[in-house]
Amino acid sequence: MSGHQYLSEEGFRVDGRRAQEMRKLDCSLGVFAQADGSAYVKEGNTVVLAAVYGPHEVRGGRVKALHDRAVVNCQFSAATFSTAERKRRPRGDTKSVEMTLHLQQTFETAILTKLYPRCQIDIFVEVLQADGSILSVAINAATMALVDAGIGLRDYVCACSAGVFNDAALLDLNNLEESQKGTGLTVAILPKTERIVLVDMSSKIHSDHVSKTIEAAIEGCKDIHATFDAKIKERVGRLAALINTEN
Amino acid sequence: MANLAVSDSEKTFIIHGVEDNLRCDGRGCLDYRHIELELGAAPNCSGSSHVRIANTDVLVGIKAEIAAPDHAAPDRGRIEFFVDLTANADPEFEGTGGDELGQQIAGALAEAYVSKRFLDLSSLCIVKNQQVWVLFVDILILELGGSLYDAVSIAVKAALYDLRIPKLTVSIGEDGKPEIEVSDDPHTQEPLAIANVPCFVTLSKIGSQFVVDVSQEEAECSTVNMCCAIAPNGRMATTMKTGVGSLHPDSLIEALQLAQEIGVALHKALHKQFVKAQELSGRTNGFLL
Amino acid sequence: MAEELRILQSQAELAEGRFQRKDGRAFDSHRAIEISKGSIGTADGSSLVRLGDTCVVCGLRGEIAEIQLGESGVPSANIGVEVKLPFKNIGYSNPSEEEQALSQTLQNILMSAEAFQPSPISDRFFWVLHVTITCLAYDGNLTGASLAAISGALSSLKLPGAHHDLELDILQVDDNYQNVKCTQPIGVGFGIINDELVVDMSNEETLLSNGESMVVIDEDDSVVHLHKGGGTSVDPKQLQSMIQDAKKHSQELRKYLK
Amino acid sequence: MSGEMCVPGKRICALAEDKFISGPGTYSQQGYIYASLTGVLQITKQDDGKKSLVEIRRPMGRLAVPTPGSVVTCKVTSINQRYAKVSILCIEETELKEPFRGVIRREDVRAFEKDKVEMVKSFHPGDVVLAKTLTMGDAMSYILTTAENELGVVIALSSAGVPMVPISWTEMQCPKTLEKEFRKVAKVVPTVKEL
Amino acid sequence: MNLGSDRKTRVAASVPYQRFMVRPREPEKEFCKRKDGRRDEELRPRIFESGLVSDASGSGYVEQGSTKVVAAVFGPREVTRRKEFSLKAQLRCVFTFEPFATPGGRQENISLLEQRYSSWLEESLKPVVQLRRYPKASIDIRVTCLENDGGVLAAALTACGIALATSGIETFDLVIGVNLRAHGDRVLMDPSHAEEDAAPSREGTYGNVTLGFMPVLCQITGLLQTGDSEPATLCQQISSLIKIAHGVKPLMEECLIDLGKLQEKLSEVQM
Repeated sequence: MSGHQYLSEEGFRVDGRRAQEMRKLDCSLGVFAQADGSAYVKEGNTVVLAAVYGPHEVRGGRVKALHDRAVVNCQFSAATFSTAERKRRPRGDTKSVEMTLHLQQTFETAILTKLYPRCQIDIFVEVLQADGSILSVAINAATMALVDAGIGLRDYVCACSAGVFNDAALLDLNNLEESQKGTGLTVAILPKTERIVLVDMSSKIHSDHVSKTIEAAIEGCKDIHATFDAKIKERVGRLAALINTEN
Repeated sequence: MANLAVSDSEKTFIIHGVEDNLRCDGRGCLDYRHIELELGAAPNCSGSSHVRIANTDVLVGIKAEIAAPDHAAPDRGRIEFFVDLTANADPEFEGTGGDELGQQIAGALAEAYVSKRFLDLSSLCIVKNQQVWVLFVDILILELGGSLYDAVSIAVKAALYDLRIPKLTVSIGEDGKPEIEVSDDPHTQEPLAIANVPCFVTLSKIGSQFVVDVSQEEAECSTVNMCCAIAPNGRMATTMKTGVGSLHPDSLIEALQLAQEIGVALHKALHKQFVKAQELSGRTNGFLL
Repeated sequence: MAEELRILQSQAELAEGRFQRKDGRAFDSHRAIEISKGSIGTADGSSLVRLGDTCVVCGLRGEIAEIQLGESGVPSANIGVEVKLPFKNIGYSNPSEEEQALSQTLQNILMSAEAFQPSPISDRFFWVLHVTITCLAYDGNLTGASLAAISGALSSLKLPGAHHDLELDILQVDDNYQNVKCTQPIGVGFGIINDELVVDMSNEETLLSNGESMVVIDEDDSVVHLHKGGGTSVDPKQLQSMIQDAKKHSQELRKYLK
Repeated sequence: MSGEMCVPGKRICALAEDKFISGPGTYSQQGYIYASLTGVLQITKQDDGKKSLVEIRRPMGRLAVPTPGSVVTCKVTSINQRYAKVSILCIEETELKEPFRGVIRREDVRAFEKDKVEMVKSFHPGDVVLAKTLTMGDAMSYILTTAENELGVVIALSSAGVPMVPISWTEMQCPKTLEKEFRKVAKVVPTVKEL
Repeated sequence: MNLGSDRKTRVAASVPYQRFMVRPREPEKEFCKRKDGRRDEELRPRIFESGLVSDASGSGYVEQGSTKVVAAVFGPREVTRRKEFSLKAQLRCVFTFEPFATPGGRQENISLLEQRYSSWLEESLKPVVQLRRYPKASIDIRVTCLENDGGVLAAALTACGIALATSGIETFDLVIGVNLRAHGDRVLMDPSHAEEDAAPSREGTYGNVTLGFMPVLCQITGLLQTGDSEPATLCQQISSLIKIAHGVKPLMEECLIDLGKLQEKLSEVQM
């Protein structure tokens, strides 16, 4: 398939979206009781579950502990049935290791690690269904789980993927669009300051289009931020109401 | 979490409660917790289910693939289990930490499903000696709240209930080799006969009583469990003793009989839930949202 | 740990120029060897060897491999050896360096002795022999004991007939088990302690001599492996007497094997 | 009954507090004393003449793990300013097949002037030390003490490689070079057997 | 065939010859007589030995028919794995098949079975050992099957029992492993490998039952049933297995007492 088929002349994408349209975003917080924080994020057909444990004592020997800040420990793992082809193992392959690294770097900047010296914060991300934009959904889910756990963050970290087809920037790529060579990138920003914490582009985009694509992705991130912010405010409001009735 | 600190006095409290047939959550010794069940939880699988028993949360996805059969059984399909204990359930499981327990559960499941009396896989044969359906049953454990074997086996049975395999037509091609055609029509998909599929019923001994569906806290109080795979007709596919304790033969007999009774009742209740869940399948967002 | 102290003591005695073997043997005397052959039914050939306190089980399995077309250079080996040392460390781990080294040595010896010479099945298929050595108890001269065990197992080796139907290109194996042509290498271990040539050393003696020499003799009295590693240096005369001694012993052991 | 060979699980006798006491190698459960080892049964009258101690003696010696209060023989593997690492070779009379790890902390070297202890003047790597188990320690090492007269270095080699002779409770001397070295020396009490 | 050769050892990649054997598929007939002419409840001759592995604290060797299993106990020794402090000893058990031990040549997925057997043995041995007497220590048991002709798990447990009893580690009781094969109305004690693997009977109960039993305390330490059964039948089978275990006990005691006497003599000589 060549590029133009991803965006029809009428301006529709394969799944019927417009170029700048995001997929339906759903999320819920505190889905598990045992974890200190957890979130379930569904973006189109990509479903990610994130759990946060901590801050707690550093596991596996105190050698790893840092005296002035927290250790952020991440794990990215995808269910063996999450993809169309069955995966042989859920984690440990190069892609998961790379994802783990991205998550770790992103959240080491986003979490106020100085608040938790000599501690460890675990972020475990589990992909239940993969339909493109896995990294951005994983980052979004992890952010929500961190908020749910009440861990100090500089700001939300919102991520969105974008790509270029026929000079037009598409937002929030699905699996089909992602599998097209030389298209996509993922951007994560801190929405308040609009500073970029992560750009991951492992494909080829013409240099003229790069900044345009990034800008489009940033717009997408802001959209996501608005949704999340509303969600969290609603949840906090509900919790506050509960506390009031208890008193 | 797998490692839970339960103090001695808490243990005593639980044991005394069990003796009076009253457990911390108000159940009797032989009552299950509420089982939440959802079919079709992973739409990109041939069959899937999501089961939640209090804190125990299990997601199962079955993918059917075509492959060569086993040497030993050329005219039967295969079923393979993989249990992934995610770090979401317990940070201990990070990396390869959960593999040992996962393999143990997968092994027990394989043992329970091995006989064709309980699950007849001959309907999964496409071309004898050459190609059969292989069912990859992938089990994801998202949260641990005790009674893992039971929850996993219920989820697997539910996923098998939800399983639809595309109908295939086999014709002999020009070169004399069979050719397989997959029908595109989703309505020609076939379900699998699961009427006799067993489920695990685990009875844990707390004090002198047997207790079913233990929570994590209760599991800390028991040293020995009888884990029986009971089919809907009351037959047993496999039985094993787990845990670090030992049992007197008399209490073993008691446990086996209890397991049979509970198992039969469980299957009846499950069947009703399956039918109900199927009606709702795909129409709800799932109970995580 | 007490072993550590005992060796210290022996070393002290050695420093004073006194050395005697703990079990009272003469320097050139071997420990009694006990071989039982063919006791494991599932293996194609097997034996159990007790040499003093060293105890070794050897099992053989025949397998079939295909000659690779277009493969240049060295032909692949038809004998594989796997050694398992006294199981101390528990857990699933890869073979230790020691195990790998001994496996390699034994494989080299067996290959150079051409120990396994079955008739080829066809132009395409040939037999491969897998040797597994499990050491149950270790008290010195493991190589010697392993070779004795392999020899014992080889003499009991029986493989079925295999036929390759060229027309239909079908490989078939019947159940007509027959003995296979094998040669049996016998190894003798030496050490030098206090300038004396000591044969068939126990573990303690091996530690004292810090170095073991190995002479392996073929069925037609040719030396197929000679190794002198570490320890005190030897003069050629001693080497000569080693070979003589090894020949004598291998003949005795061969009689016993039959 | 004494002298009989027992296997684990053998019911030896009824447990009567005033007559029989369950000793080493046995355990009591539900009113009976059972053997827990393979070995020879020994019933010895206690000093008070009433009670008898029931025990199983194993000809090959007992297996042991360090328990608080047991005297162990160990070898120093490394030292630093705060503690000495040792490997425990013997527990009481029992030779171990494999060593256990232990540490002697600076404050446990001697009973007085604890703050003036210098580790280098107490132990050297390679010394054989008699020590007492203080606590089970953490997951790795046992914590040992030498803060008694009878505890401390018993065998130490001088730089010439010769065992040194104690000359005071803080010093040892090499008989060859007459060089003196500092140690926390144990006062070895000769046992009856050696006399 | 998967071809090539191992790069390190240059051994040609090969497959067991058993793959190429033409075996006429036997019609599934009811077997009425056991191949070795035994009666249904008759056991195969068994040999118990101890002290084979000299480096270990204790070791046991069991021959049950031609099934051969060696077990060796190490410790109590230091825990090598970093684990939390525990007042009880950790018991670990590792079971392995020798590559030549299984009938029909090397098997591909044997490690899964090995792990299953390892954990079953571990759970069946934990009730036997007085773990509280060895705080912070670890007790390691290595079990190796030299030949599999049925009843490996039972033989392995018995071998572990002998190894523990000779090791000087304090236990509550002896432990004995026994097994049977159910086939319709028939119960075959101590089945051979062929009997264990036989096709299921057309109807009624079938399957293998392995039991670990402490004879004096009358406690079941391990149970594994597979196939198709029902509680009442299984209970009957268990009680007949218990009888068999009581029958095996004197043989085990004899083996242990012999070793004990030998050790006693040895220690007298050393004095």
